[in-house]
Amino acid sequence: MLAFVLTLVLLLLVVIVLAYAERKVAAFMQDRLGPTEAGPYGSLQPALDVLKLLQKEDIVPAAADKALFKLAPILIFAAVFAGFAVIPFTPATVPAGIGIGVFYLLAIISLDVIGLLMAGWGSNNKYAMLGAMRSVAQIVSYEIPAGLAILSVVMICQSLDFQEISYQQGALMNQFPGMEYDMNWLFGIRELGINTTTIGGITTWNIFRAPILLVAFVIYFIASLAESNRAPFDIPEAESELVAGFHVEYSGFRFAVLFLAEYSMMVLVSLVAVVLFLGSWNTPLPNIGPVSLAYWTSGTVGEVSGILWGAFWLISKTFVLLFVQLQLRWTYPRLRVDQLMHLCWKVLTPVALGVVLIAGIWRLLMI
Amino acid sequence: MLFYIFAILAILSGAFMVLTRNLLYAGFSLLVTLLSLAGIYVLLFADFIAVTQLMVYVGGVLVLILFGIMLSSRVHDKSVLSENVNTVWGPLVSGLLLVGLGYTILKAEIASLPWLLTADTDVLGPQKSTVQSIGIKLMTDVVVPFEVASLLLLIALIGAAYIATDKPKV
Amino acid sequence: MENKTIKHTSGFWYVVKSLMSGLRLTWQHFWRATNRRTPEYVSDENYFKQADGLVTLKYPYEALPVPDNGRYRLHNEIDDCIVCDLCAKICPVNCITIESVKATEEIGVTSDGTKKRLYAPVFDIDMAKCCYCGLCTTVCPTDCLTMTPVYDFAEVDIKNMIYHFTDLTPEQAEEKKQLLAKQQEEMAAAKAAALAARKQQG
Amino acid sequence: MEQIPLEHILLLGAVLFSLGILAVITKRHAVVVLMGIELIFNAANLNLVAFSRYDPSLLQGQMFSLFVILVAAAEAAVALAIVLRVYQHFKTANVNQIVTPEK
Repeated sequence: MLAFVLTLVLLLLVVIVLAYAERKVAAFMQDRLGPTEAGPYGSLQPALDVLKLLQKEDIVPAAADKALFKLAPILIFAAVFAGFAVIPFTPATVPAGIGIGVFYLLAIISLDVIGLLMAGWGSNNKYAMLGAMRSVAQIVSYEIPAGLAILSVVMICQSLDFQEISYQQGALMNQFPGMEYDMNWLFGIRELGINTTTIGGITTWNIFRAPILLVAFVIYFIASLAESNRAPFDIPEAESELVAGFHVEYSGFRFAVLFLAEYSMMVLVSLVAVVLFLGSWNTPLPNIGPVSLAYWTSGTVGEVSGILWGAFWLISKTFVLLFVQLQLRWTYPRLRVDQLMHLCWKVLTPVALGVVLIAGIWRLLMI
Repeated sequence: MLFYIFAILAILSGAFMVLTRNLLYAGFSLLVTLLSLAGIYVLLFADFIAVTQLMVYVGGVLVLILFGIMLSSRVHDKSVLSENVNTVWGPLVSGLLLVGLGYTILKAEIASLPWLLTADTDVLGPQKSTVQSIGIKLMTDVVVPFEVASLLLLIALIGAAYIATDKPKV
Repeated sequence: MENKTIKHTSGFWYVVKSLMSGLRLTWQHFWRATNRRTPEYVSDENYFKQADGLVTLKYPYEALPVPDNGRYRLHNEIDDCIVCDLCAKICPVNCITIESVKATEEIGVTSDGTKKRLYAPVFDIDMAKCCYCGLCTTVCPTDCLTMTPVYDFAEVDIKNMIYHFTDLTPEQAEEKKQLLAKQQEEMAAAKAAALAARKQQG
Repeated sequence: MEQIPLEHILLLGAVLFSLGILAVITKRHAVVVLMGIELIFNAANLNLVAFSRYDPSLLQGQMFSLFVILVAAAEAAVALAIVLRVYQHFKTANVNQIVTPEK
């Protein structure tokens, strides 16, 4: 219960910061100022936006399917929020450390799809319906390259547990129960004979200890943009053609929940990318001889220092990825539907299959 | 106890699925049934099966079904409503089935079967998960069914794509 | 113009390069966001040298200066107005309403020496209707109707967009009207008396 | 953890199975019939998983149910493709109205 509340509060904070960052980053990239009035540099703007949404009238269209319309935002948010349960935030804290976390995460995200269909149908609006259909088609399609990219990580790490994968990517590896004698080699190739187990830092991140995962990371990142309906894959809510996609009819509190779910999805996919590819809560600084930067910037597992350092690294890496998402939104034009499907099925999926194959071979080099 | 909550939820939503005339409601109540069954699988120490249930049924089959409903009914008239037929002997047959099955199950006194009493029920073992043993079994004992299943999936994929494609009229 | 054929290049590295160049562009703009445009007059030598950085001005606090001879809101200097009604006649959108009352004697002299013989109990300009053509200022014989550089005069109530320029209170206007009526009565009486006197003579 | 009595699980499976049969018999829309079949699959799966608890080293029930889920997915995909095709041809997905007119 405590984990639930903590995660929810943390998520709300991150989403509010993200909503502010989105407006500011968008403004700066377009040579504008962004919000300036509410609070210093407009920093209270997202909080006020939320307050405004909560005060607004909750409109349920007369022709809508009332039950489905009301249930959908809750289902969408619940599906996304359930995904956070398996994310390890620090070396010692993970809300629900289940052994098949990665698989669970992939499954729970697909629940989101049902909520989208529910919202689209319940609104009884052609734009909402079209938006929901597009959104679902897109998410279901892009789950495949994303799943294959994650699969290659799982093959390298030999685990479906997020926390175990996290420990493998740092100097604290041997402190995880069951991995006391495991070792990391430079680029994962044992033949090179360079042991990086105690060097840690960036040299043990997944994209570094098995460089093929860099390709997997790019594939996952592109697919995750599509899964969270972000530009340039935002055809489900293409303003110029569909008004707002599946959430056209929503207002007030329900819209706030949908908005929260959308931003939570962005945070979630970035968190997963960080945990699986970019070293999770591990520090990027390696130990160099007597200068043990990695240990100095990791704290002690289970103590306050370890929690703070872990959370700091995880959240800062996540925000770097989120910034890239925002930048992509203001850089690239929206893809057409056929281009979207072409990219998914004819480019990303075959490449991801190749990556899975190479990752399997790479794993053989690692032992 | 958690199991009974899930069981009641599954039965109620299953019953609602059968009783409701709205196809969409039937689909969404099937969702609740599938989710509560996934919960029961977790309670039965089958975490991998539970997540697979979520992944395949909820993320795949149910989405397909909902798409099927939406594509095979006109949105703006009442065709998401469907009539019931065989309202007399349908419930009769299934009721008789239920009574027969229930009678058999209760009469069989399964709990006192000798091989069940001696069976070891520590499924999870030290790894706290069935993933490892399922993975090993997929690559050893059941590798032939596994490969055949992948072939079946491929055939189903091609077949479904072929059937659903609009063929140019000759 | 030179007829250049567009070269369609493709290939993996070309795609990567073009994607990267897009990112570089937005990044550059983001990076230069510390610079801001300064609210400078167009004749300032810095005006055209601010290609980079944020272009937004926080309007109520900062604004680009307008020229001294800017022609926006109308203003009537009622002391100089001889209530000739020319502006109301030429106005293409009829936004000027003038009523006049003859004065009983000369009221005064405008700043350019014209004699004023009319009171203006009503001199209204509806700025909500005004199309800023400036015709009224050209025809004004005493140059009392001018356009000022004030451009920010938005109002919540559209009735406040009607500007009243008269210097008479309603009571004063009534008084002047009665004076005029009295004078005209007297004049009519005098006229009638004169007519009667002439008849007697003739 | 407390053991769930096996009978209760089997009874739940029986109830879901009869509900599935009921849906298949009484419903006229092809997709709902398909949903009833899915319910029957799930009832069977539940039994398999329940018995698999007593087979910790082999997990045969879980393996079997894994394949059942897999086959159900394949079956649903093909069945829905057929339903769509039928709908395009007959302009209805009602199983009772799908009759080829005799010439």
